[in-house]
Amino acid sequence: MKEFNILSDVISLQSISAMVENNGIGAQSVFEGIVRNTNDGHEVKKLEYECYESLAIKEGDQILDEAIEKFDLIDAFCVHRVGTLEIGETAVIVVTTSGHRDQSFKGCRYIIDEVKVRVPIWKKEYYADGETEWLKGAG
Amino acid sequence: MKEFNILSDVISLQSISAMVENNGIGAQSVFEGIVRNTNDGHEVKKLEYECYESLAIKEGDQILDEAIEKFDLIDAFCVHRVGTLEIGETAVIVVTTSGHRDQSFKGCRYIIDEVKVRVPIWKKEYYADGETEWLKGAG
Amino acid sequence: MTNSLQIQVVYFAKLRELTGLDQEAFSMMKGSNPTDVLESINERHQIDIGSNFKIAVNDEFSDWDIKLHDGDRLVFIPPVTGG
Amino acid sequence: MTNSLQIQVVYFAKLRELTGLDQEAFSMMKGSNPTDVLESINERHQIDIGSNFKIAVNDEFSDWDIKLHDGDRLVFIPPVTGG
Repeated sequence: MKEFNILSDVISLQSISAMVENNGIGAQSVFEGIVRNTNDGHEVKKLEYECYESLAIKEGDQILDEAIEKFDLIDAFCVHRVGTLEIGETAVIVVTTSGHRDQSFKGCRYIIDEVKVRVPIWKKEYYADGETEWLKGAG
Repeated sequence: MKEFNILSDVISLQSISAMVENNGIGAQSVFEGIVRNTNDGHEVKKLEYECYESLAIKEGDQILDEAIEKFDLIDAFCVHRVGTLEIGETAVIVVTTSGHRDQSFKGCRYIIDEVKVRVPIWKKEYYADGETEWLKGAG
Repeated sequence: MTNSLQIQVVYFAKLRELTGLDQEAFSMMKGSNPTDVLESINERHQIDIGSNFKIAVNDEFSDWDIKLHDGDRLVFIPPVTGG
Repeated sequence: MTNSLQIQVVYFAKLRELTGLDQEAFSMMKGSNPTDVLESINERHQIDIGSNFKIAVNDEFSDWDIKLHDGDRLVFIPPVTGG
């Protein structure tokens, strides 16, 4: 199964829907993106994530479908937090399961890479010097 | 920091030593190897892992050091379970943290790949038909 | 029969701050496409929305040259920076 | 002065089952190396330990042609299959 979710509360692995029990699972990969205290040489105080939710969920689910298909995954989940996040808090979690480790690793990497360039979520950084900036992204 | 451990009880992410708090962490990757119900076409009932512990811990710690050095990791942990494991139970967990995701992904993959060929741990499979077999490995 | 379309534009992130609005309505000529709406936004707010934006019409990614329909809801999507 | 070395060999996994022992002692000639011990094991137990094994001496990976010392503890390591 698969599910892409947007949450405004603190997220953790427990934010991921219960895995469907499947005795064929041999590998599980997890990725967490965490708010760090620097970006591009600036000291970051906190972050704000904003989301175009209806399209974000459609595009996120599409990415999970692609990953399941490409890498023969058993399950694929992603949850992204929005709102104000402090340093050390988790912004995004990806979980993939599969028969063998190569699939879960590649599927997990594919999902976070695609989410970061395709899902309409934007990050505003608040710097130590009081400045703020909406990041420009790769586009 | 780094730590490689061998445990004979059920393992979970809580088996990993508390992370050192570090505001530079932007990415965390986790891999879990899980006992699945088939291998190479045989229906597996359970597994038994045996370990040459003193050398396993030395070699495991060496692998963690290599991963930290190669991929500029902040933390790297690995715990491997030994004894009898049922289908669906976790045999090994790897956790890596880093500034950016490319490092944590590559470091996590490096550690599990190296552990599987270098750390003296052996797996005996118990099959549905009553047969048992020590797996041959890649060597 | 009217010759105009009522188009709703929703703003997010930097665009919301640049325009100072969550959303606003534009009255466009029949046959207008998202590129035409973009020009109207730039003109009304004296801004310059970059060419690297994507466009969504009624919550689906869309092309810049499709013909818009009355009541369509447009979102101009700045390069995303999630994760 | 004796001309022999007492070597302890510890068995794991398939080797433990093949020999039916957790460990055993071998008395070797001075100057013997791990390859010589391997031959003694094969002969005593009428088995054939594969050439793809690794060898540890006193809990360190070692070469097959080092000179052993009295009291050394050897482990013949079958290809590993953890994870």
